[in-house]
Amino acid sequence: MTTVAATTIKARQRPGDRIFSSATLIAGSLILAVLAAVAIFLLVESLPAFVADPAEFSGDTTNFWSYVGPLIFGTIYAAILALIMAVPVAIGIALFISHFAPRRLAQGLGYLIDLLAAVPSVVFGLWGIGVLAPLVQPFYTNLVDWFGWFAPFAGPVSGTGRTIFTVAIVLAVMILPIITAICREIFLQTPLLHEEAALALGATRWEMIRMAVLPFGLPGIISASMLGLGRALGETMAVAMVLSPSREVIFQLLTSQNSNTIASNIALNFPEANGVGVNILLATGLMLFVVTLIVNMLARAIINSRKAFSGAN
Amino acid sequence: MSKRIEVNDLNVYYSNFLAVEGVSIVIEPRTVTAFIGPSGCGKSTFIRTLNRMHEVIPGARVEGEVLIDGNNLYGPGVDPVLVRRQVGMVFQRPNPFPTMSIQDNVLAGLKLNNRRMSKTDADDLTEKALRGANLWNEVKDRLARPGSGLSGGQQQRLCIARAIAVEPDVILMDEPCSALDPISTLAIEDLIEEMKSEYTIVIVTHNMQQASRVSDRTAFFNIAGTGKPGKLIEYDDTTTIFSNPSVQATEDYVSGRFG
Amino acid sequence: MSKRIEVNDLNVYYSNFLAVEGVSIVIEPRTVTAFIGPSGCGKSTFIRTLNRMHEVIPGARVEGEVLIDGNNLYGPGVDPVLVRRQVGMVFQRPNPFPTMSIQDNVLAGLKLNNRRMSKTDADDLTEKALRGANLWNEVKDRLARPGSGLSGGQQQRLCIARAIAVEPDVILMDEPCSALDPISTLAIEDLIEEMKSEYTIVIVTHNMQQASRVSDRTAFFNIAGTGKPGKLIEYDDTTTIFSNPSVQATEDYVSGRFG
Amino acid sequence: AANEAAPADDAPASTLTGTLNGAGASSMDAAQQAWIAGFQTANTGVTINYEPSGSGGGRKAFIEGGTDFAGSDSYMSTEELAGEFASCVPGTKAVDLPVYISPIAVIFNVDGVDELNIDADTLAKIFSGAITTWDDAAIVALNPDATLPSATINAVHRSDDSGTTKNFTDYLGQAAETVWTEKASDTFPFPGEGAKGTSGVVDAVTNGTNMIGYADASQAGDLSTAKLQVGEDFVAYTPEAAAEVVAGSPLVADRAADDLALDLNRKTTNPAEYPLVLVSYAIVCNEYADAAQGELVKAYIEYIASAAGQTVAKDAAGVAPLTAELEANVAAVLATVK
Amino acid sequence: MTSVLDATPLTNSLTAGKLPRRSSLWILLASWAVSAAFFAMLFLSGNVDGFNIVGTVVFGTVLYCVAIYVLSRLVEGSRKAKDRLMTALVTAAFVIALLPLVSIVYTTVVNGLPAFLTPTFFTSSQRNVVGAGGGVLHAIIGTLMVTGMATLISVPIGLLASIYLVEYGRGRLARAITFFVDVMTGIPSIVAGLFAFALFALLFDDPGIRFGFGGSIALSVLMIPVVVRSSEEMLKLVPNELREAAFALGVPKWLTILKVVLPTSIAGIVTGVMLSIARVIGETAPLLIIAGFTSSMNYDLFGERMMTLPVFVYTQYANQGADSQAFIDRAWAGALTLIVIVMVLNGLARLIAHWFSPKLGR
Ligand SMILES: Nc1ncnc2c1ncn2[C@@H]1O[C@H](COP(=O)(O)OP(=O)(O)OP(=O)(O)O)[C@@H](O)[C@H]1O
Ligand SMILES: Nc1ncnc2c1ncn2[C@@H]1O[C@H](COP(=O)(O)OP(=O)(O)OP(=O)(O)O)[C@@H](O)[C@H]1O
Ligand SMILES: [Mg+2]
Ligand SMILES: [Mg+2]
Repeated sequence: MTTVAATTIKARQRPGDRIFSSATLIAGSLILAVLAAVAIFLLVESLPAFVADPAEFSGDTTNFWSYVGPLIFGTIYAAILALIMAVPVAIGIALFISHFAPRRLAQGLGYLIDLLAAVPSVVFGLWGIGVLAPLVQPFYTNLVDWFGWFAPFAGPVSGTGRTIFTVAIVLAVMILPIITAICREIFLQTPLLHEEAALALGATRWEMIRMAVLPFGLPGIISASMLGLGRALGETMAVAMVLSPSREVIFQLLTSQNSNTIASNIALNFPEANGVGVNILLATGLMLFVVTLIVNMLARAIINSRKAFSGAN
Repeated sequence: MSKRIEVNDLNVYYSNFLAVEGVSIVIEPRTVTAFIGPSGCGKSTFIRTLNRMHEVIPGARVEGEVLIDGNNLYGPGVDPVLVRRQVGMVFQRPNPFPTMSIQDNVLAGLKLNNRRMSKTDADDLTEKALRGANLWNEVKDRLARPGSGLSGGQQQRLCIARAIAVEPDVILMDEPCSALDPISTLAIEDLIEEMKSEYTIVIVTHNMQQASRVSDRTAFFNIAGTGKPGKLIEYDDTTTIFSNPSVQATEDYVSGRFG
Repeated sequence: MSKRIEVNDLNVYYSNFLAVEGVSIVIEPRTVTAFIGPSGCGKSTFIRTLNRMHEVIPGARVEGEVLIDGNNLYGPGVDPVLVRRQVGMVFQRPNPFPTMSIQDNVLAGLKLNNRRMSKTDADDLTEKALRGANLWNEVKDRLARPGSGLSGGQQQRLCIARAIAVEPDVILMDEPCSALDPISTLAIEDLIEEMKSEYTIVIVTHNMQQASRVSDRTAFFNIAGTGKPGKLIEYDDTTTIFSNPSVQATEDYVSGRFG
Repeated sequence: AANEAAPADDAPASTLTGTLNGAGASSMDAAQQAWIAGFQTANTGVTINYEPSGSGGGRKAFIEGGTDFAGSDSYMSTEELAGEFASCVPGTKAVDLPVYISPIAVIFNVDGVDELNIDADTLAKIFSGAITTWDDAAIVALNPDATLPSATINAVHRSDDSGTTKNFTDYLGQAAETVWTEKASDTFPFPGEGAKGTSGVVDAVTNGTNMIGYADASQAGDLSTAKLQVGEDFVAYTPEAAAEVVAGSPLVADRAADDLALDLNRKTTNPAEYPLVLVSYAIVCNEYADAAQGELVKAYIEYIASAAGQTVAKDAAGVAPLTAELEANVAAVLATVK
Repeated sequence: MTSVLDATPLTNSLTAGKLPRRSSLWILLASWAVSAAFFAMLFLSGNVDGFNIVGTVVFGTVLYCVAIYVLSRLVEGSRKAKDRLMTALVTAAFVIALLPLVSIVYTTVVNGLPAFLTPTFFTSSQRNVVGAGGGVLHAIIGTLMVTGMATLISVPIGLLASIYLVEYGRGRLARAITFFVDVMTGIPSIVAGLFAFALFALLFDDPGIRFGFGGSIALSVLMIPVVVRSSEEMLKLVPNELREAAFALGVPKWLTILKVVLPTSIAGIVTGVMLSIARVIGETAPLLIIAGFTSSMNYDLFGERMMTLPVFVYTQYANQGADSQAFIDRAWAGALTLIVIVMVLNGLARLIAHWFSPKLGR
């Protein structure tokens, strides 16, 4: 008996486990490898840009940093504006679906919002030019007339409405479904226990959400926002089609002079680029990479600083 | 502060399923009342109707009336939020808010009404509630730590502290000790004993010994079979229920002396 | 089928935190052994080392040896999966698989391991396990329904059925009745009584009465204070532990007669 | 697909087979698709793909050997000509062959204004931002009969680099050299409203108010177009006027004789000519490394430069055909392509 | 409480201050009416052309939020008022999101239907089509093949990686992957295209390389992070007790993951996969660079240029011929097709998720 038992608990190697865990490890490493490959590709292609001849840069810029500076600014500006608009609305929608709408309705409503995710970015571009920009232009005129003293709303107003603010609206609509979908799943997972605890203390529905749902979902909300931000930072075609770009750092939201975004600038200039011009464009891509890296580091830092208070366990 | 609860012919539904039928019961102020009965007989369902937590579940509803000091909880225009302020609740599984510190957990209910509390007021209230829940000594050095870092028994007492911090009139407890070890259980039973002088307390328990130890009056619920509604079978002084019940089913159940 | 368990000088760690220290114990085949002790003394931690479930937690590890019929579970080259097939476990909270029907839950141990089985074999095995867990009559008409539709007590018995369906030698139960009502508790205690003839059973309980009702031998664990490791204080026949313990701490604890 | 069914028996017999890949100016796409359709119909064994990836991109791909020919809104630069051509026999070069002429229209959308006369200086001032309102004295002087609003001018330029911009700025730089001091470039040198692609500019002008912009005339659609001052007259763009200025332009100096790059005469004062035009080129090898591909390219470009090909492009893309003289020149060069 | 002694049920102390039922609905209608009146006056006074519906709804909704807050605050107190305000805002958020959705779908349908309904649209390619007519079959096939291949590549990799992160990964490698996956979400699509192009141009030593599979690779770069992120979040939500239950039955880890963890979280994972498909199926820039452009059918993912719907839409819009309306019609119809495809996929995915997801009792 003893010897039999000894063999029965001693490991025969378990190939399934080995294969599976190595597969997951390989998949994980593959992602790192792809990313490293993209990074190396960008880095190698970028190097000539840093030492490029001043004449290679169009306009008044004479070196890479003065060229890329306004682009970085524009990219972040547009993405942040989009995020500021999209995140509260997305949280609102997710809450509406998870905690306010009648349950039967909620499913269908979720599907409706997912529909937005199905709209290709070209269509967002077409819609932005053809529908949104003409629609908001009169409002811009009013804003500039009334609030022109406030720097971001200073004139002269754009005649077409194709400003960075419109771009931010388009981006916000684009990233809305991603953030909404993830927030929704997370809000639905809030432990009933904690929701009931809040209600039993005499909290109204909103107070219950503030006490139990939002804090519990915070890390998830940040993750979702990061996904959305990533998309907003990297969106190419819609921005290229909608924005009326220029080459400076411009804070005004409603004029036809707007800082361009990196991705859109690449799309606009790549087809005609040659020689070092291509390297310069790819170097701006590298900068976007670095920006994303930094933004994500900040987000991680925020999540980690609240780890002890996270809903886990 | 404590209040009298009077329930008249209450039917409780989950959508179309009648879970509890025709309960009428009067609970006097400053007493401890225990609900006992087999699983699924509707104890939890019923106790949750006493502070309108029942309706949190989609499709759930009641018929009949629950009067607290003569005011019908289910009257037209009654605000469930106000009801729940006056009737606190402690759940079976301790559920401190994991995202809050111990102190914030205690003050969670208070902060709802009283946004601007001075630091000293807040500290005083925290201490009072935690002392009331017999937890002060164990946590006084780590009020800023997350509440989820405590042991199960401590967490449960934290929840009690949180419930009494808002100074309700009635406290409902749904199997508050079932997840706890005997020492924590004892602590909570002692607590109930003390709180009795100020609050009306209703407790659901599976533990006959516990019911006989802590309660003044006991209500026995039973159910005829799955799918049938639960009913209040007998309601009397605890000593009577355990020594000399008038219904055979009650005697069968309590004489099992399980738990 | 049952086996003898021998633990020699076992230390159990969570990362660097020593949770249980220096336990040596011998559990005879075909007996029921109860672990009692205050919350946090390491009962759950210790019982989980008996089928290597402990190491599922990141950073957890043990020192010392656990012999099952003389084979060291923690010896080199031992496959924890095989260990767990021989040493089954039932948890405090019933946890049937929500994606599976009742029958699939019972057969989970086999099906999840890709074991092929004829339909009749499967049906026979299901019936046998469910009868063994005293659940057959209640669910025989709805084997294809989801397991999560059952009551708590039924779910717990379903988990027991699932555990015995793989025919282990030892069954570990960590507070299997704490979420259950007295009737379900009784059903499970009866079950333990029956299973004893075939299996070696180890049960953690907070309930002194339960320990004295079902177990042959009882181990009392205690802890000196928070942050200190739990220790095995006394291990003896159940009657001795409850009537005439040799250590003062044991007497203090069991004479509390809580629970 | 239904339209790609096997050729009917009575289809014109052609011995050509294979796949031809080209890339280049996106503005040429419409014309290319029409030519491709015509050529593929006649030669059912051939598939031609034209990728509208931009003139620069197209030239680069061709030079690197990625495609068999390029379509470009501007002829090859001297540096490009100096280098190697991967598709061609080593040591041989490629040539620029005009394939059509596209007038560039100055489009506008101003309330109450249907017709607009403009001269190069004023146009330059508008696009450089020196003139900012529609009722500026300079514009009023040119349009005494129009009721011009006192609104801000919103001048739209291409936000992407493009041959259209290069030709537009080249025109301004030559015809209004005192005002427009920037050199011709793919990138528009001044601030203002930018829009991506011809359709972007057209959309911006259509959807905005008090707008003006420049776009390939074929895309002007329903928008009003301005007349340019040439000599003493105001000339609207017409295919004939566009062809006329091309006919009057010399070849670029210092190039191989068979390179038909044109040095457009922007400063013309002949009112029969419309000087704001763009000439699109096909760029092909003199001698292909892969002779079979060379044969295909030759056949295809021959078709393009034929009268039939020119008509197809005119109908499908709205561009102006080459003059008969240019057609003949192209044919002559093609005859030497291998 | 002063009313404690007041035991007459008539004056129920628990009803203190409450707006009558349905009052919020009436207030909403009233706000819209006021706002409509305002805009109607503006319209009649001739200052603006056209009656502004969007303005009416937006302004009316804002008015409602203010009105309900003020009224509730006066009658019901500040907490209740805040609750009502937030309810109004959350609902408004939903409506706000519907506005662009409705606008986009409406625009696409209205503009897209003419060409969408032509008989050849789904049976033809653009080969040899000049001016109006032709179809998008080549682009539909291309999109399905390129995106399908991208899905085949990304979903296993992404899912396995997320399994690694949740079930196996500890320590530095896992942290690095988590972190860099986030960074990867920020790669602009055009850079992904350039990367894929550079990669294959180098591998095959062909500076003009164009093929569908390259497009799949470019899309995978964009897709993988979305799959990993969403799957990771969903896997994390599977309770540990289910894993432990399976381990305790002597089920090896890999089978536990395959048969317990994945089925339990399948609904969320499918949602994530759908999101990731939707994320890339509409990409234009990278496909233009590496999958190329053609008017003809091509069923071979590994050879020659392959058309895709977004590229089709973009080029039809950007490079219009003389009959520009035909091009614009086709562009919108292509967009409509793309949206319909994603909708159908989404519906299918939801069905799949429904079949596999946990059956909760009752
Ligand atoms: N959310 C729900 N929806 C539908 N039916 C429910 C719900 N919760 C409970 N029930 C049903 O209502 C009846 C009473 O359940 P309840 O939880 O009140 O019993 P209990 O006496 O508290 O049991 P236990 O002792 O197990 O806690 C049971 O038949 C149960 O199945
Ligand atoms: N996952 C874990 N990581 C770190 N420490 C743990 C973990 N689980 C338990 N501990 C600690 O180990 C000690 C023993 O815990 P254990 O859960 O074994 O106690 P127990 O006797 O089962 O208590 P209870 O009766 O409350 O179930 C406690 O101090 C506890 O805080
Ligand atoms: Mg209950
Ligand atoms: Mg335990």
